[in-house]
Amino acid sequence: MRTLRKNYSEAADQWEALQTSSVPVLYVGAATCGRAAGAGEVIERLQTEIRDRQIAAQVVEVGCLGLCCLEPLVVVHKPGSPQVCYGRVDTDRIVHILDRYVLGDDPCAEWALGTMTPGEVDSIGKFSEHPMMTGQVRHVLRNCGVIDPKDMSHYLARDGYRGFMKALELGPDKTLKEVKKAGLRGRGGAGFPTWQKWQFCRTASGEPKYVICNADEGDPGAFMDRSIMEGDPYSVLEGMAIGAYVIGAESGYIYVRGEYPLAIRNLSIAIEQSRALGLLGDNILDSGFSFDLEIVRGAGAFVCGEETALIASVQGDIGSPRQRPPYPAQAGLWGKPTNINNVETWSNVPAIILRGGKQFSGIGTKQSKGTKVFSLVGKVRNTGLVEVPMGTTMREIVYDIGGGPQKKRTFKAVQSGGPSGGCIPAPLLDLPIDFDKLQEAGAMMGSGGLIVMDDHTCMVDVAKYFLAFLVDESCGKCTACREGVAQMHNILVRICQGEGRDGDIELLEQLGTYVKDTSLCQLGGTAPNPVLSTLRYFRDEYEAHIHDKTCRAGVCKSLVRFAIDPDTCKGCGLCVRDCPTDAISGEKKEPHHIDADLCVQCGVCYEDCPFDAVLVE
Amino acid sequence: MNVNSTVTESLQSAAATLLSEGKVGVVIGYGRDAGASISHPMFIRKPEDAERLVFDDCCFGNLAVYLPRDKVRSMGKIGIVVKGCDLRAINVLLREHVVKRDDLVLIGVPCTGQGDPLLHKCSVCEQHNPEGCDMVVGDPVEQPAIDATQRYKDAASLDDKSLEERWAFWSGQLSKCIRCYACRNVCPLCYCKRCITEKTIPQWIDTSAHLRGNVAWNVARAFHLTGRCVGCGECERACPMDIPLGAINQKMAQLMDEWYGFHSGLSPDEKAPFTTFKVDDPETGIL
Amino acid sequence: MIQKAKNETTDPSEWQPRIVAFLCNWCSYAGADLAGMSRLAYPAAIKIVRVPCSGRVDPMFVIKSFEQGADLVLVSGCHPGDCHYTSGNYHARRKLLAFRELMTFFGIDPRRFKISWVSAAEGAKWSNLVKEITDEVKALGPFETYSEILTGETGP
Amino acid sequence: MRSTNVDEQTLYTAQAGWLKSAVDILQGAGVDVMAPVETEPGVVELATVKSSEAVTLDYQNVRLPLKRLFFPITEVVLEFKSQPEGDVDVQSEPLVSETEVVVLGARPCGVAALEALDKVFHWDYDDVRYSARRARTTLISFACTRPDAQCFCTSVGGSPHNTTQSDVLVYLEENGQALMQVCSDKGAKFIEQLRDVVKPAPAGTQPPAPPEVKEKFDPAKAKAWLDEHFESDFWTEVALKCLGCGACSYLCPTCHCFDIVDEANWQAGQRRRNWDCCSHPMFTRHASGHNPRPDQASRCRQRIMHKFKYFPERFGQVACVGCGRCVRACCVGQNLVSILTDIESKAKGGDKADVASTLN
Amino acid sequence: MITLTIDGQQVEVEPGKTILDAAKSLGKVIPTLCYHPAVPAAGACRICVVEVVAGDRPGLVPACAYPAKEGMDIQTQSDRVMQSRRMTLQLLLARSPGAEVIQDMARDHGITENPFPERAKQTGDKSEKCIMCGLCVRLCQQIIGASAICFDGRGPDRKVSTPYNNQSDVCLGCGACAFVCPTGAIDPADYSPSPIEKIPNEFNCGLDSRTPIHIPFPQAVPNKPLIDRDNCIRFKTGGCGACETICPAGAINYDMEDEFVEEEVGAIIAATGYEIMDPSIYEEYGYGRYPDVVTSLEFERMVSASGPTNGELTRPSNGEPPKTIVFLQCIGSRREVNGKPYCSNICCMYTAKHAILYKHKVHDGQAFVFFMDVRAAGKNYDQFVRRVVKEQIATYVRGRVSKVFARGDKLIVRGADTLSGTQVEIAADMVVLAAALVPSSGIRELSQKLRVGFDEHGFLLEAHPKLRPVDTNTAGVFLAGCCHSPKDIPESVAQAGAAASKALGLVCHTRLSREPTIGIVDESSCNGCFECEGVCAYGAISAKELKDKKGNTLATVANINQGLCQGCGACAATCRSKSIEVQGYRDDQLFAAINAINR
Repeated sequence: MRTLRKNYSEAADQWEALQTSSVPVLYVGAATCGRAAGAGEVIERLQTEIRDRQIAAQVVEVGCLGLCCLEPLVVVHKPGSPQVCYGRVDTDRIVHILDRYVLGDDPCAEWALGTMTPGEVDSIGKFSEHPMMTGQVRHVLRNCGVIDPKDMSHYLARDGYRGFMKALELGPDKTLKEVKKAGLRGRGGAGFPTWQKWQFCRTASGEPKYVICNADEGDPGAFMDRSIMEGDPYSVLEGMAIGAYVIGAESGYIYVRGEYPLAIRNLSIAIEQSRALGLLGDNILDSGFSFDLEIVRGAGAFVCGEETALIASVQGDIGSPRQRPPYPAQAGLWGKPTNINNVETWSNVPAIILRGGKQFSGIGTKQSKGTKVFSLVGKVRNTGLVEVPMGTTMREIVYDIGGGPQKKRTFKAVQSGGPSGGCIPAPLLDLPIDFDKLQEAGAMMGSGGLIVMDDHTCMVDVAKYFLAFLVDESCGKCTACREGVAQMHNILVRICQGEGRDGDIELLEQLGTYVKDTSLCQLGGTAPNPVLSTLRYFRDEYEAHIHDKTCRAGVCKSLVRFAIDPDTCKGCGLCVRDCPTDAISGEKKEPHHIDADLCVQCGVCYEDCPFDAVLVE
Repeated sequence: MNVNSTVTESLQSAAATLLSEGKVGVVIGYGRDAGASISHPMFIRKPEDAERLVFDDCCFGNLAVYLPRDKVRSMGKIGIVVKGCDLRAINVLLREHVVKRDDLVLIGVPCTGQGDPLLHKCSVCEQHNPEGCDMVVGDPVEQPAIDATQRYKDAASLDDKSLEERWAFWSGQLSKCIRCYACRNVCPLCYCKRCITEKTIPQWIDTSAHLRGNVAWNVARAFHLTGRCVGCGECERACPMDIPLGAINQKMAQLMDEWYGFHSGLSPDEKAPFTTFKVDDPETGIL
Repeated sequence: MIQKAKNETTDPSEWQPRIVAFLCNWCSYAGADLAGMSRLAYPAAIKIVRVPCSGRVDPMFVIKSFEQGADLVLVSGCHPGDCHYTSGNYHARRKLLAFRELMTFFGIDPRRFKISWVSAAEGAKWSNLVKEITDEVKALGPFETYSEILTGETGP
Repeated sequence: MRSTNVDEQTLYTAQAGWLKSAVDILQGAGVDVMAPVETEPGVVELATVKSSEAVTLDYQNVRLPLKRLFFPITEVVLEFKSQPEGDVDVQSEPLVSETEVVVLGARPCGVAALEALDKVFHWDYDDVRYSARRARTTLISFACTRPDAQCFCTSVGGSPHNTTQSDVLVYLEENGQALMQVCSDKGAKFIEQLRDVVKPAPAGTQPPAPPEVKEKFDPAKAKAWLDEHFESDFWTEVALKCLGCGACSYLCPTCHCFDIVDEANWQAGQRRRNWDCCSHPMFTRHASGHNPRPDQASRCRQRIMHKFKYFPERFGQVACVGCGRCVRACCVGQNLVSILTDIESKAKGGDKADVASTLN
Repeated sequence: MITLTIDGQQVEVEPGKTILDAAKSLGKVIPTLCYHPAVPAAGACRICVVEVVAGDRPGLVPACAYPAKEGMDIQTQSDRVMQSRRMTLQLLLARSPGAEVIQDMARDHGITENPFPERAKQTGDKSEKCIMCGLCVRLCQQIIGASAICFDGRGPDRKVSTPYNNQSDVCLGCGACAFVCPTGAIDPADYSPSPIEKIPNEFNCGLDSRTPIHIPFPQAVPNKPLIDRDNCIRFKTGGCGACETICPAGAINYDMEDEFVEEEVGAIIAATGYEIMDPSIYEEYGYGRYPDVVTSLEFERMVSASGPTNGELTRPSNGEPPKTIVFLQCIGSRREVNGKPYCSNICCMYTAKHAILYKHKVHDGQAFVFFMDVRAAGKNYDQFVRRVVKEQIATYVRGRVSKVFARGDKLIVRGADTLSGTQVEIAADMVVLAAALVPSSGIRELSQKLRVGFDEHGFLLEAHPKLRPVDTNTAGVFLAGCCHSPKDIPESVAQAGAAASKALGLVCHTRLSREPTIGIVDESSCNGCFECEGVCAYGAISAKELKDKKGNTLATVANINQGLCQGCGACAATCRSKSIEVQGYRDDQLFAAINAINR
């Protein structure tokens, strides 16, 4: 077996050279999230500056570090100094940083988030001690934002593909054992033990076999997979190669939604480079094992995240799920045994093999091992990608990492698991997060989306929102999902419009149970979750909507009248400025007044008021 | 008399060869006596006698008539000189299993016609060069295009008459019949061991030469030759009372031609019209 | 001499033709039988000779009938395709039609020889047919052509 | 009915137009007149005439032999009829009508043949019909003026001017006149009837010399061979090409074989005597199926033997008058004369088989 | 084998079978909509859900698509199941208010009201029938292989469509989609470029349609399906093959060819039955013009429980029960001009029966019978008809009908009541024509093959109407039933019994006695020309060599096989030398017969 020693040493040299570069190196988070925040312009400006001013500095585009609320992020590594991470770096700030820190000695501590490598710079604290980073264990995301995802030597230098090579040495049985030892469970939502899944497929009869990476990340507010693919595509490929080796598959597909062009680009480059190195293709490293990969772009159907629908889509059919069994492990792609795992799962695998399952299983709870990457969004101060060990409580995530609700709002609930998941109310904030606990609470891990909601969030509206999404995304194949979810949505719409009637709640519960029970696939099977879990914890909100025709959160416009509390109003005029219909009037420093005739209940004032003087009546 | 010397010479040598090689026991051909008005049938059994064979324009006889005869058959394999027209009779005999092809060596003679003036049958003959013979002596002759409308002219001239006129004609002609049966006996196809006229118990045909018997006989004769007669004309030539029997045969041949497209004796494999049928055969005049 | 029968002495107006009819056993004979059973009357001038099949009829039977003084001869069989013996009537059709032509050629009145197809179910057709041909032969009168030669006195 | 004595012969001359007068006179006397008539182109037969205009004198010989007038091709012998009670009423055909018949223009050979027939029909049984017909018939022969190559009357004791059995022999002259030689009483009667146009010939009148007919064989010599050669390959050879068609016999003036048939139905019938022919296989076939003359050789032999051996032995003359009809009629070129000359040469030169082969 | 429990009953099924299969084998009925045995199951409609109680992941699973597993405990009627079904039906009702099958099912499931608003309120289409079960799409793609139709849109907007909503060029026009559609929602005519021709179900007089593969009729022998190749997609295009896919016995074989089966038999019984004449030639009765004018045979099918309407009697025009019905007798029968002069024999009786059946179906209906005279000559027949008259099951009107015409949605039957001498008019909902019985088509060909005569109407002829009514003139061929003449069942059964015993009487002997009428060859005169062989229809003539004592062949003559010869005499007529005589029809016998004219 070839060992690629030369390649590794070269990679190590390159990495070392980068780390010990004689010129400053600027790492810019250029994942999609960063670009959305302006990283592209920053890079452009940076390069222009460097070129025009002939600054001796190097720019490296890296993936996402996960601090979305602070994007764009730039890490500056001056020779002899630790790496310093800066947040919210716009085109102005980067020039300042260049001038002040790169060319000067002022580390711009006011923008710095922390130092990322040992050593001290001024008063800048450690990046790992940044509130958003404390409590995180970057296992999956270890390379994200650190390496150049287009440069394979970075990956190799950080022990890339060593897990795969180890697997090839161990042989499939032992490799599988390691996965089993690790206790890795699928990160796509259901949490099925990965080793077992592999085992099924491995022992299933039928040739050839396939492995598929489910990268059809469709939950609103979830972007873990995207970040991984953009920031560390190699780990996905390596994980798949290991899985394929265990299962006995010779080809694999990565089903990426078409909305992720950067992920597709980076994956494609990674595949090309891996092939070039002989890590994909025929007779990999003379081991006798052959494996290659192909990227399939999905057309953005949520349901295609369901594995049978995904397979149908890969086959070129309409992405509709089919009844299981047979499971894909028996009859999947082209009717052959197929193993599907999601991006994060695959990405977990190389480290498990390289470092041993034991190391992995040392993290987490009894039933849920390792870490989980969450995308923390919603009414919370720090949003972004967080990777925490299983068993971390929701409170830790929301309050410690997320920084708690914004303004002076009160936390209301966190929606976990995306549209198919459920909400976890404040009383359950101390729930340690793992697959089973979330399930018990009526939510689910899902792929890891966490949406934080505060007292300005109407739970009925939230349920309506998610159901509207699901109605749209239902494939329409089975009656339960197609009709049932639509009817549930109808009822929610009705309720939100103040037309709720007695029995609607019961009907929703009935329907919800029915849809859950009767649907063909897990899209339908989990679709009622937003309704059922909000009903479970916020039944009073429903009742208020139906009986009192009020929406306390002030969201459901038909049920809301806004008024300004003259006692609290300071007359700051913020609301006047933002009101789209000029319904608010009042002298500065005097309590303002809302003209109910003009008010369209948009709620902007309610959201804007720094003094919470806008009341919902 | 107009001896065809080329044919005659080849014929003689062919016959001599056949006989000397033992391929045949007899060669039936024509000979000519001095002063005779016709060339008569001749049976050659020795090679040296072959030089007596001739072929000229007076070889009227249809030698096929001898083929069914026991005496001739007992001589061994038969070499027979055949004109195209004679061959048709032989084809019928073959078709009717009277002779076996293997028992025959057919010595074809190209023939431009017999008689001076030419016999009618020769003027409408399309078999100047006999086909399907074992050998042909002499050079092929030109086959002139025939005037098909003349083929049945004797019958046609009578067809033009009214029913009464025809009866007048035929009752007169048939009244002459003396029931010598020469017509039958010279016919190569009248090989019956027992002619219908010889059948008693019951008596099919009155043998007396009164018109009743004569009509019955001639009707029977004509009918038994329908679809079989090859038009060699020997019956008419033999009739001592000069009854125009050929016209009758022509009439029936014409019918077979028109109704079934059938010409007798063109092949030994043909099916006689009265031994076969088509579902859509002509059916006019049936109630 | 062969008897010239009663015809000669009879008053022409009361003259009854003699018709010989050869009927196949399965169709025409049964058809005639049906006519009888159905009480369909038809002229008695017709004398039926039953034969197994029209194909059994040798055309010389026709001559024989004329010789016996028939004024008209009829041969009747099954309709084409219906022959009890598959094809007897097809053979009969060829022979008898050719024979009629031969008769015609000799000047023997073909109207004296009829061929018909009458099925076992066609009692009425039979009855009508006999009526028609009887009427026709009555109009034609005695078969002079043949009665003249019946005596056998003509000849060379 | 032998011919009258030559010594008593009387010659008469008939003036031109005598034939017309003769027909008219005989008609007037109620006599059936038969004379040569051209019945169809080139064919002359004896036929009843009402006037002399129908008569032709331009003929070599009539097609059918004269015998048919006395021995018809077919004749009713008797008639029978069933009676109501089941009896059968049998009637002999009324004998031949007694109407007198005068035949004008028979040829001497044909008439001479009657000599042989007379013997047969008066042999062991007197054939009444034949006799009656003979009795009522007066035969006025016309001397033969143009014998042809097939004629051989002289070989069998005849001549173009043979008077045997003729009642009158007429020598036609080119100017329409004729010389008549009365040969019998009937002839005399005929002359008497024609007395207005026929006058006794001037004394010394002699009949003209007959045209030459070459004598081709000697029947006596032939008979000598025949006497010895009932069994001979010669017959096989002779018969080889013979088709047995019977034309020779039917046209032969002396052949007299006949067949008796009954033609009847359930009501009535006739017994008939019809010409027959020993050349036909059926002629001798027994009811058992056995045929004593099973092949054409035996039948051909019979014909020769009968004419030239059996008949002379029985009746003292050959049954052949040399008219040549058989030679002319044969469609395969069989020639009685050459058969007999072959036989004669055989008789002379011993029994040499190869001689016969020339007959082929 | 897999053992599982369904509703407490154990059942064994082969691996690969579904719960539905297992339930079926127990005779349990689980409602289905999107399921068709010919099409791979999709489990889309969810109506067939059953509850897995134990033995697998508990919960509701679709019976049609869920494989049976060892040890499964299944409940098909549990509360959970029934709630689910009811909910499914309510949802489908809202979705597809026009689907009758859903309405019926909902009724059967005790659903009286629906909490869900009809979607039709949005679409405005109350007649929506499609329940999006996708059976048609799956069939077209997976079975027919045409992929002419597909789904368009997602979720509630899903609809069955063609690519780009255009006419589908790949549509074969087979109509299979319409055939399998549980709700009758799809009409291929909407998108097919080729006309859709339904295959009329012959047995039901074309009142409904059938599939290319079909069992001809319920009592068919053998009771097995056959493929109508002219209509089968497989034979037309090479596609489909559904029947082969689903046939558990593997009995479908497209390569089988029709074959001629040759059997040597000793007797043949013709029992080809009858058809009824097409009464549309009589314009006055309006058959073919008015859908509510039907023939008696059509009526028979309509009231049959196995008929096209499952025994429900409705007017073809509007599906309402006919409150007034008029039966017309002697349509075409007993009609000299332009009809059949014979009596069809069975119409009087079946019309009386039909009147009774009608009353069973439409209790408050009124039946009239127009008749010429009632012919009820059979055991208990007259009593039967009298009962119909006496119990006023039908009103018998003696007379003929002159015209049937439409007025509004009624058919006016105008006829004469000859007993009262008045003209009557009846406003009827349905008119039943007792059309004349005629022999089955093809009887002519059959008769020619059997060499049996037939009468002017095509009925096969018996050998003798009184003495041999079962025999034919061809030995060994017998008649039974309506191929001989119109007959009712007892008569047909009696004749069939007689025919069977006649046939048995023939074949039970070791020797066959036959007519002595056969041909005999006179070997002494036979020429051996074998012209006789050419005319012999039976191949009875062969060559025979005559030999002398030494074994030399003297002659080859014809020889007639006495077993084969039927005695037609064609050979005798053909023989020129008159060497063949037919015994019983010898020449001398015939001549004697000819001679008899002189008597």
